[in-house]
Amino acid sequence: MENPENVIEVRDLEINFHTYAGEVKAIRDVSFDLHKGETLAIVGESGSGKSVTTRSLMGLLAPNAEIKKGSIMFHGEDIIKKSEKDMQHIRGKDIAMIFQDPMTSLDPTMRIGMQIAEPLMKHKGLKKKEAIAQALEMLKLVGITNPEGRINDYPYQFSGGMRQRIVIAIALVCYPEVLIADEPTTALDVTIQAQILDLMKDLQNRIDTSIIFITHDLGVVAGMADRVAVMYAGKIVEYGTVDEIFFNPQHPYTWGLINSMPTLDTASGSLQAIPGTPPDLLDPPVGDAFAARSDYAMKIDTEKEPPFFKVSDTHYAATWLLHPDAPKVTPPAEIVRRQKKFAAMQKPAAPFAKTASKE
Amino acid sequence: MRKYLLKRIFYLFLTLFIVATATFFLMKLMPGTPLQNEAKLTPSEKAAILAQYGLDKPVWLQYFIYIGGIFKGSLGLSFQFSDQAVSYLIGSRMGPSMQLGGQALVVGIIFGIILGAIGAIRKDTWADRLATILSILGIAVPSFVLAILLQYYLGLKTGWFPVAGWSGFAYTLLPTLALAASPLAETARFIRTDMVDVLSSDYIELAKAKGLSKFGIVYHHALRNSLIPMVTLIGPLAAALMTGSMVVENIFSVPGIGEQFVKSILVNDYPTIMGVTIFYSALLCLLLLLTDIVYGIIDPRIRLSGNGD
Amino acid sequence: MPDERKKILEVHHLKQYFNVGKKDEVRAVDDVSFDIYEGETFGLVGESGSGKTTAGRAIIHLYEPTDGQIIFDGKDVSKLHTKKEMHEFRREIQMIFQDPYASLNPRMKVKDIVAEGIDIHGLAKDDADRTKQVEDLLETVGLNKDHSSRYPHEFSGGQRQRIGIARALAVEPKFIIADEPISALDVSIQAQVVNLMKELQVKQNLTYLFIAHDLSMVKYISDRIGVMHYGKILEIGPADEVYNHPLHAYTKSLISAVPVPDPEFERNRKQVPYDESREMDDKKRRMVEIAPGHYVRASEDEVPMYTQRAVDAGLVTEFSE
Amino acid sequence: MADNPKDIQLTSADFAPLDKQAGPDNERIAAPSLTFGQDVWRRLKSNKTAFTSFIILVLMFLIAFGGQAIYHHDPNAQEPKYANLPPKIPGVNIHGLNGHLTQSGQDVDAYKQAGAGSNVHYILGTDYLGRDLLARIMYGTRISLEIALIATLIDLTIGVGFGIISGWKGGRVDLFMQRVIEVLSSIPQLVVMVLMATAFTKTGMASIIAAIAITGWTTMARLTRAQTLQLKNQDFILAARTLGESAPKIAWKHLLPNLSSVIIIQTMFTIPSAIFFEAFLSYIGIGISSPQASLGTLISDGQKNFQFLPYQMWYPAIVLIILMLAFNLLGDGMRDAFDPKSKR
Amino acid sequence: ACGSKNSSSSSSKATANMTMSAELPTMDLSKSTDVVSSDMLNNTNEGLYRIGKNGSITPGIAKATKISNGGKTYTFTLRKNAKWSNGDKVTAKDFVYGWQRTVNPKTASQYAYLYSGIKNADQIVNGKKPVSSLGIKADGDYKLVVTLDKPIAYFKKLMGFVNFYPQNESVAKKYGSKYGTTSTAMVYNGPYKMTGWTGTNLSWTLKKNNDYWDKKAVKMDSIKYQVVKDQSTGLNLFNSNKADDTTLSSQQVKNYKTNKNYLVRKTASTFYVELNRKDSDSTIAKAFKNKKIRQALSYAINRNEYVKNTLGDGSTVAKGYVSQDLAKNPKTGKDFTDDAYVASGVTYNQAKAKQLWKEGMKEIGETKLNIKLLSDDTDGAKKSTEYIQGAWEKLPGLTVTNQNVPFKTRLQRSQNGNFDTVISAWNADFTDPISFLSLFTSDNSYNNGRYNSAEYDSLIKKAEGTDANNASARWTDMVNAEKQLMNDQGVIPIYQKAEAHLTRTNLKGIIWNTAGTNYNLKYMSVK
Ligand SMILES: Nc1ncnc2c1ncn2[C@@H]1O[C@H](COP(=O)(O)OP(=O)(O)OP(=O)(O)O)[C@@H](O)[C@H]1O
Ligand SMILES: Nc1ncnc2c1ncn2[C@@H]1O[C@H](COP(=O)(O)OP(=O)(O)OP(=O)(O)O)[C@@H](O)[C@H]1O
Ligand SMILES: [Mg+2]
Ligand SMILES: [Mg+2]
Repeated sequence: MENPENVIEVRDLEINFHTYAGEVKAIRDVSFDLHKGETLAIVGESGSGKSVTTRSLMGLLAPNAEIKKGSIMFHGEDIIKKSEKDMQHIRGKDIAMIFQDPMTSLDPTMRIGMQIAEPLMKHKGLKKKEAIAQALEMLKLVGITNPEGRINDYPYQFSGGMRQRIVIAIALVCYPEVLIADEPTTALDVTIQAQILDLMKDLQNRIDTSIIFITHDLGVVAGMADRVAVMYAGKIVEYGTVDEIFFNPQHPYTWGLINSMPTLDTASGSLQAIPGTPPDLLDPPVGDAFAARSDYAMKIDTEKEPPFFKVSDTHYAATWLLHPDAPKVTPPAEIVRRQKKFAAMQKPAAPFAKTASKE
Repeated sequence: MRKYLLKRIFYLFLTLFIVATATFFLMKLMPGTPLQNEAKLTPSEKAAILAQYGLDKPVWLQYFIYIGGIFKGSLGLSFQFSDQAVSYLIGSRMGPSMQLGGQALVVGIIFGIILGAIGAIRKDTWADRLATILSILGIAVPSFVLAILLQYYLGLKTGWFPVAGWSGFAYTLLPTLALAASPLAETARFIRTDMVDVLSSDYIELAKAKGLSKFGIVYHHALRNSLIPMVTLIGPLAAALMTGSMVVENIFSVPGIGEQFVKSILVNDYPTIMGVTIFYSALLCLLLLLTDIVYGIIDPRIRLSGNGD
Repeated sequence: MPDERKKILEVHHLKQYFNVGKKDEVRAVDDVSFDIYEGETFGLVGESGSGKTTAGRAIIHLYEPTDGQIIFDGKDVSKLHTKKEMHEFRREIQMIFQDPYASLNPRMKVKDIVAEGIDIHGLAKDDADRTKQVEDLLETVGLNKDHSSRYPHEFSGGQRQRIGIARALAVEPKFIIADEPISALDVSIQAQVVNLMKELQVKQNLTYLFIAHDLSMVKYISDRIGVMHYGKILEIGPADEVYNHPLHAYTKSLISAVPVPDPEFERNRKQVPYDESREMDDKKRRMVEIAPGHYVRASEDEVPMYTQRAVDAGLVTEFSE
Repeated sequence: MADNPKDIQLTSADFAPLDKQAGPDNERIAAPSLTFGQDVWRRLKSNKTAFTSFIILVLMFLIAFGGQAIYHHDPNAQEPKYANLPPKIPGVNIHGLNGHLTQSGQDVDAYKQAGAGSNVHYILGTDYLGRDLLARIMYGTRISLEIALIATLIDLTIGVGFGIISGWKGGRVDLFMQRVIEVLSSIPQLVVMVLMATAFTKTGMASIIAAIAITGWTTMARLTRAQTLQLKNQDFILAARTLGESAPKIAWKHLLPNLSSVIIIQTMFTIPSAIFFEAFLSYIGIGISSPQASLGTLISDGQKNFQFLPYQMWYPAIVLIILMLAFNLLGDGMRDAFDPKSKR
Repeated sequence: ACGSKNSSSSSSKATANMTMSAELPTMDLSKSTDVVSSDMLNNTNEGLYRIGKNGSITPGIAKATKISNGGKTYTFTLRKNAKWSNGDKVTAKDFVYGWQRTVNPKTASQYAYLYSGIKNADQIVNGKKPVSSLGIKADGDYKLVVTLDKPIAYFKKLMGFVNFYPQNESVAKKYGSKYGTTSTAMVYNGPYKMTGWTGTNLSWTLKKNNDYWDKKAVKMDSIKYQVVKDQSTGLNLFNSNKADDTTLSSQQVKNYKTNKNYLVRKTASTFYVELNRKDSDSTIAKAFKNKKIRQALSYAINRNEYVKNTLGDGSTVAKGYVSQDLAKNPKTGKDFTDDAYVASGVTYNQAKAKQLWKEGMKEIGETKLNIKLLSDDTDGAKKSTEYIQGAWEKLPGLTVTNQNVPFKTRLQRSQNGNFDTVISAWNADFTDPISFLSLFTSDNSYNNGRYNSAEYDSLIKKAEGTDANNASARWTDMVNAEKQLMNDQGVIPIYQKAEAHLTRTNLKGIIWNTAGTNYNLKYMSVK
């Protein structure tokens, strides 16, 4: 399965947390690839394991975490096996990260210029002066007006959106190969969010990094992602290109997600909520973890874990509904509508579908 | 900023005024006079002597004279040291106390920070536990016990340090050590708690994600952020060191103000007690004010105008 | 088109300033007027810090308004002087909070949280009645009675929010202020709460002031929408109209920024920038009814421009003026 | 990924739709239900240091308050002829526990010297009046703990009450109350002590407690005020207000329970500092008056003979140190246990 | 800083390091009230006489003395070679100035009462007469005439007391209110000069005074003083050779009793219990008026055991109310306490105590008595109260509550009669039994327990009046008075205070007196 196009290959990852109540099985057999230059979005409910997955890529798991199984290959080497020292050379340089809350992720007592320059000094061995000069460039790049005048300011002197730009500048200052953005805009207003997202897209084009983008806002995913992985209860339940996920979803959970959002067209009537709450990962249910909340659950779902069924070369989903013997079900109306649209999109320009999505 | 400062200074004087008034009247309630050998004087002799100290006047008049005196920098005459001005007494005894307090503060804070940082970085390891126990011992061992142990073992038994007295830097070492224990402990505990908090904050996470080494994270981010709130501790700590040194000064025969304060209490030298009380209060208030100002200056997040509560 | 429906809440020129007279004076709510009709949902949207929460809290009388009038059910709220009147008011108007973690006392059991209002207003005959009411309420919000003896920290965000709703419902209010009740929740859970609120509205004839910054959700749940910015309401109108044909430039910009879960749409999305300095000139502005029931905060010279926009959008015919 | 998922052989029964009612409960909470107290207790138990401290404290309380039921020696019974005898435990022949002393450089049997019969033995020796040191340490610990407990009670009533009112009322009331605290905390505790000693005409328990009562609660008041300021804008307090709850009830039902962690932690630090304050007063001679004894008086008495009768200082000092360590470590542990950040 | 390591190295300089347990509060001769200042002043200044060994009167500035007018006029001839350390001559005017300054109410001297008996002194102190009317006149530079109101038997001894030393007017005027507040704001005419005292610090030095008229007799070059309040510190300093003299605490005494440097210095200070005959509680007053009860309380105290085991600081069992080593029979040379010894007043006999107690209680018709024992809150006082409480409570039906209060409070309460029993202490100002005995005359304000005996009063009156010039008759009067007091058990003496010292044996020639100015270091030397 080794593919030179893949920057990162995650295989069979299993991560547990030791807690007083027992083992929290936070990541349960997760595999995925990150292609060069793409944006991979990971969506899923709170607690589904998005952050833990990406943190394992950085080697920044909490002390009570234990990687039970699996590998994370980066440039042919397994990150899991690397020492803390080696990881320090990768973090910030090859793999960088943007966190959710711009208000708290900057050191309140350090001038922002220095905060941006820090990775340069660490990884590129630059002198402070040179590093600050480059930091200034970076500030310009992320669209801070009057960067010369602001490079010596402290974080509290910036608004939330500005701070998030600075956080992005820090992440990008070493031109990392992989950028992990863990809900980078959740704390921001929609208008600012739109600006930040545009900025990220723009920067990605310039420095050609691969992005793993975590969010639970499907709208954001639709705008940002090339490919999407849907996580539920510590597992990836479906992955595919953004069009495939939005217009031809297969997993009932993905249906539920899309269905529970009002869109421009959802005029009235009621939203299709996913009932209940996600399972407790202390004691994950047997079979399909989503069964308890699914309208389409079948007996087998409570007995056996569904494997991935291939939908297309790029699209897989782990639901028994795709088993050839499974009865055909009608997805919710909204999904049917989307699938129709998908079919329409496929027919005339099937060969271009993929390129189109790449812009 | 100016307005804030003026307000603070006004409050400072208000506080001192209340303290002065309160202590004055409370002291008036206490028995005792400047008479050393009261047991041997006749009443008329006593009256004559009291008149010399102005103690024959009505209390309210004494009060106004006293408060008026404070504004002129006079705190009255000591009962214990005849004819010695309390202000002179305080002035001449302040030096050694300040020196010891200052040295102990520096020693305590430096080692406290080290101990606290080790505890926080190695949280929940044996190193943490050791640092915790060490620092708590600093508070748990009474200073008079620690002082006599130091004097006996490091002074007398080994002869490394002078046993007691006050004539040169060497004489300050043991008292400094004895005094430093509690600021060390408090600093260590403060830093540890604070740093544990800081280390779990988002910006430390970001620093980790930058690929900084553990040392880099602690040195560039965690330490600075824990040290800034530490400033708020230094004010009271410094004040406590000046007042708390009485035991140590007593044991090491240091001519300090703390030692004198206790003596004044034991011999009912009210002018000195009042004087020292006002002096302590002034010192404490001033240190707290300074602390706040310094805090405002060094913490970029806080602007003085903003925390005028 | 004069509205025949009953106004349950009238807000007239409400001002809520903080730290009045100090250097850090904040005009959190600055001359805001709007009405809410019985049985409807009024959505209030706006950026963070625009004063939505403050407005909500001022209405429920958690703050003493700096200026203006709040008339609830025909009574001026600031004139409720007796304890009894205030008590009554507190029963009729309730609030649901944004943060499901901060809004439940972590040291109280769910049943005591839900029953708090029942206890205060003495709505239960006896203990058994109290328990029954609590259980009914929990069932109403989709939880079961086993949950009543647990503590808040054991629940997920959505469940907590439903507990908060049960608490508000316990005193059988007429009017509920929901301050961003879903912003802290997962998308899939948001729908649960929104559906529940809609359901309750019908069943119990509730009126909502629904505060949010998520425009799509507001549009979905609201009958009318008010758009707030810098403590002022810039535009009020029927939800569909405001969403589909915004008149004010700020509303336009806000709506253009809302991400839509449709990759195709997103690929073609254009964000409309907004120049805030326009609001900052010293012109006198007031709410002007541009189209029926559709108000925009405008100065006299801007009115024609907005009218034109309304005409372009087909909201009014040219002659309606 | 799955090699050939389509090959998995399944029967049509497997695909039968699941009965919603019989299916798994989707609102289930798997974790056992823990009250706040249980949760704290659990975390405390898992913190070995804190738990050991807790056990030690319980033991010390038991011994201090109930020990005399087992060790029937009057702490005030004098036997001047047996003054200053070192510890002697029958059958133990370790220097320091066998009744021998080093006097003027010579090892002497102090018991023989004092003419004590072979049946006379004091486990921890005697003091200058020939009183049983073990009994006195037990008694002293009790007095020290009593002082600490009363100080704590005052802390709780005055400090917490003051803090809550100050924080809740805000504005002018708060400003005034803050000034009161400021003034009180800028008078040295020692001065207050002296004043109290005079007011009560003698030093002792009452004056020490009064001194602590006047100045000791300010920290508690500060902490509760700060916490109240934070809490009062919390949504659950606002919710209670919108329901029409009265201020005292809010304080009782909502503030206090949520302040409890701060209060308990601070208490863990108030207790040792009160014990310590008393010890310090004893050293300078204005502590508990005889024949009452506290750890402080015992240590400061012992301290004077430290070079010759080290046991007279060490034993009470060790008790004090253990007490201080235990309270502080327990306090630390409590803080960790109460702190939701360290929730695991 | 720490110069001569060991004073025994008798190289070029003779130095010694002494310790003091309290600060030096003043060097003003008129204002000295405490032992530290009186010791320092006694060695840096000199009056008409210097008190030598065993209270003997040795020459000072006075070369010759003439007593006339029935002991009411003293004419002193002063030596011409006496000089102040600033070079001025010591003249009769200096005495006149010094004395007048002390009695001047403006000076507020607290020892002016010692002048009582000198002509007009009392009136001057009370502001009724001008200072100049004091009975002291300079007749030229070297002749001094003192007039008394009545003969004072111990007048010469008084002259060795620092408050009667001469003072240099020009220096006193120059420094004004600063006079005597530092070692430099003072002038010296004694064996030593003081240096290094800032007025508030804890160390200073006595240096040989080269202007002293008898400087040949002075062997020490310097004597350093360090205030050490903690006795362990003192011992540690001694053991590290940083001090040549230190006082010992009881436990230290126990361990150093056999040390060659061990030395006990008795003081003219007796600790005794007073029983309040005017107690507000009539039962207690009644009880204390009963002699058997008073005696029972005395017999109950095992002074030996207490002094040895509990106090252990070198103090001795009181032989009576007047202290030992204070005064000797002018004829036989026997100590006053031997002449006036009444065994029953100070012995321990538990059986007898119980018996007397029972009888006494029966006489007053009570079975139970509840009394309070008042004392200071110092260490020693606490020990005493604890001990006495323990001892008394062995008497059937007696319960004792201890009250340890600050010194001044204790004084106030004793004087106001606000006590049941109180442990008091008295220390003599000068080496004469009258300094003790005058206290228990019925009208004395310090007779706290209100002991009232006409016999006693008349004996004291005789000793101070008619027999004042007759040494042996006066002696007999005083002995009888003491016996009377003891037979009545007017007070219950407990112990005589002593200081246990470690004083390096190579320090010679230190003269110690139990009363007045304790130390005379003029002849001190190191071997
Ligand atoms: N340190 C930890 N100890 C115990 N459990 C943990 C720890 N960190 C994460 N978990 C658990 O692992 C699971 C996955 O957490 P994760 O943070 O990856 O979720 P997420 O998908 O990022 O959610 P969110 O959208 O809320 O950020 C959750 O059930 C969480 O409770
Ligand atoms: N008690 C207060 N004291 C001072 N300023 C306040 C207070 N409450 C709110 N403000 C300020 O008033 C403004 C409006 O705040 P408000 O909370 O109403 O905004 P919001 O629209 O609810 O924002 P968000 O979407 O972030 O909840 C903000 O600038 C805020 O800082
Ligand atoms: Mg996450
Ligand atoms: Mg808000």
